[in-house]
Amino acid sequence: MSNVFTLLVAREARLLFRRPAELANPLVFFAIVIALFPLAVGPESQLLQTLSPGLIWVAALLAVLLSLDGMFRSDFEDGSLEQWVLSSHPLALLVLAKVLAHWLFSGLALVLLAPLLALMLGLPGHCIPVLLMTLLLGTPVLSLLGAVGAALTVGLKRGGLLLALLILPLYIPVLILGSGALQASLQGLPVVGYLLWMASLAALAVTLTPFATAAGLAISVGE
Amino acid sequence: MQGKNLPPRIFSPAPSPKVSLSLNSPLLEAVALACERDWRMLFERLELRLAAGEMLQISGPNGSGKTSLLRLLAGLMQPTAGDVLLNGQPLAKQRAELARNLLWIGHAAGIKGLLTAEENLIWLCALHQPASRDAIWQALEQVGLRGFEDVPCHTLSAGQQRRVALARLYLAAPPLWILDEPFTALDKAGVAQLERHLAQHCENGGMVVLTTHHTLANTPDGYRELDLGQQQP
Amino acid sequence: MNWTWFHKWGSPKWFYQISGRWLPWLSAAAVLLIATGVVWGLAFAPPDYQQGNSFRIIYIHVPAAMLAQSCYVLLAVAGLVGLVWKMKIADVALQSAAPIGAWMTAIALLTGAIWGKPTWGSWWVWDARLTSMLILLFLYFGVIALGNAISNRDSAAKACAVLALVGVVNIPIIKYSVEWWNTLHQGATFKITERPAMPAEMWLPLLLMVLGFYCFFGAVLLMRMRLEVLKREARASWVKEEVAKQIEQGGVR
Amino acid sequence: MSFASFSEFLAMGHHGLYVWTAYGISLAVLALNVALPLLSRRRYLQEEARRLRRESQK
Repeated sequence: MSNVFTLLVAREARLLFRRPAELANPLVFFAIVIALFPLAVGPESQLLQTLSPGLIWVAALLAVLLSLDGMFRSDFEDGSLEQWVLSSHPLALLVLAKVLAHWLFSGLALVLLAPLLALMLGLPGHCIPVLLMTLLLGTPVLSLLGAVGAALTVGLKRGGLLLALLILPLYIPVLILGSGALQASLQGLPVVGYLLWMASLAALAVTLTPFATAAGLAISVGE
Repeated sequence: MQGKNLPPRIFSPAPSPKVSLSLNSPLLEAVALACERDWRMLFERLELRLAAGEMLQISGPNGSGKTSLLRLLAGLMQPTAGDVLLNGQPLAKQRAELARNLLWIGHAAGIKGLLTAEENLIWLCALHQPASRDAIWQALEQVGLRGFEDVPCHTLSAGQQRRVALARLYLAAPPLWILDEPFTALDKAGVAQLERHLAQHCENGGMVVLTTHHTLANTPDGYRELDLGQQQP
Repeated sequence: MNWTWFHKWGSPKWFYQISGRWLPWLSAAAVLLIATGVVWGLAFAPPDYQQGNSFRIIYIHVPAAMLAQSCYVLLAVAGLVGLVWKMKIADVALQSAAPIGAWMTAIALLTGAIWGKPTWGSWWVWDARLTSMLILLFLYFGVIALGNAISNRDSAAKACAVLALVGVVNIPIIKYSVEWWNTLHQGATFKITERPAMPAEMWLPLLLMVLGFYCFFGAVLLMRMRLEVLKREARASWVKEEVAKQIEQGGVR
Repeated sequence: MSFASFSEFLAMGHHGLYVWTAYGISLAVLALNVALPLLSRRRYLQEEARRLRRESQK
């Protein structure tokens, strides 16, 4: 069983590396959105620093959302999902492997790119570890929750916008906790409470969402 | 008298001596099956039984519900009414049992264009029935893909890609095969070879349910045809 | 006896007959309770010593907000029943209840905003309760949009059920995180609902209104569900008879 | 009765506009919620009646 898990992660990795553009697109999107904000609100560094926690998190949220639309689409179109559903392995396990692979290669890149953009927005250096920690705990939740929406909309012609509608409200706790932690660290307040909450959200998402995603995939395949 | 009302059924099969066998212990059964798509009833009160050694060809015009019926039988879709039974038990309650018995190749066969033929098969085997690397190479050779094992599938022709999917039939395979249009894109030799292989699988006690538009030249004893076009209420 | 068959085809008819008997009583109770509550709340309840007469808006706001929240729970429960026991009537309930819940959320938001103008001095304040309500409205929109986007109605019902279940697990998390966010940012000090020790002549009309709104919800839900059952079971003979009878009685042409 | 006169009741102590719009909009929405299913039921029955007539003519 764990064999299938590792095989699937490896297979997804192979697929992503053979089409690297799909990996790069959300990252470029992330950078562009961050660059748009100073242009919109003005280059004043004090203002940007105050806004930066929120800006980074909103941009990260949108970038993850953008990468999610295609998560199951090619698997749906080429019939792979039918094979998953009919396999004797639990669908939730396959889903978890898929999301893990997706996060490892798109979410993690986002986490690594974020400090650079944060420094450009004027976030002081002592906040960078907190930024990394919150993104490390938060982006998996975004991927896992987004997978539920992606599974439910995979069979629809124009699922992308609908996916955003379904999933963005569910992202709100992560957004609040993530940017809240950053703001706290900006003001020199303790952040451990936030991080613990985010960790428990991540644990909850890892245990529950794969089942919802699996149910969603079975519904979309059975349509 | 009858000729006036009913069109003559040219391809209706002669009653086979093995019919009694199918009454004994059908592996797969459909009871009063109905399928509705987009407010249109495709078929209703459909009954069928499939036991060891039988091959069922489902025919009918486009949109008559051939693929839907296959998907119902494979448990991918839920029927509007009626039940699909596996060994006499409802399908929905025995996913693991179904996975052991069923090999499904849909219209889209689950082959990734970015992966090589070998990588594709290794994954599909890991997902369903484990197979060794040697066995996979042998199967690829049998479907005439020797030398194409490590070429990305999107560079192969449509017929060759279909052959990659069909190579699963040459590996240690479960008894029940459900194939949606397996002959699509195959050349003449490929069609003949696949027909022989399917017939042989049935002679060995396997079961095949398939849809295809062409008339099979090589059929096993337990061959039957189900015409969904004539099944309309 | 095959019980799946019983569930699939047996329940709708039973539901249709029973609900036909309940509907008049529920409607009458809703009209009576809401009318009494409105008159009592508007004319007889004493004004609030801090907010004056604008507090009378809570007689609409609070019942609508309560209903909006419990309606989402109902969606999730119906979804669970539909997914686990394959009860078709639960699918119908899920998809019929979602628009009503969205309307109730809209009422709660609107009345909250109108109440906010004289109390806070602006139409919209990012108060924890109102913000949660806004998010709840988005969640309702998601369920409705997903249900409309999927053409196969069985799949649509199942997909909505999964979404509602994910949503209902999320709602407490959203609620607490929004409350936390609100206390961190020192939002509005007035809360529309938190008030110490309301006298009986203030909360009795509120109780009537809450009950009235629930009856109203039940009646509208039954109306929607009965129509949906007629549409879905159009092939069944009892539905054909019922539709013919309704056409004759209503003089529909 | 917490108001001395009808005009005071309408004025709601300077908050009349807010109170009455809130109640007005809410009752309108409630009425809409009742009307929508009734209308769609009527439309459905009309469709069915037309279909039945079409079929009986055949």
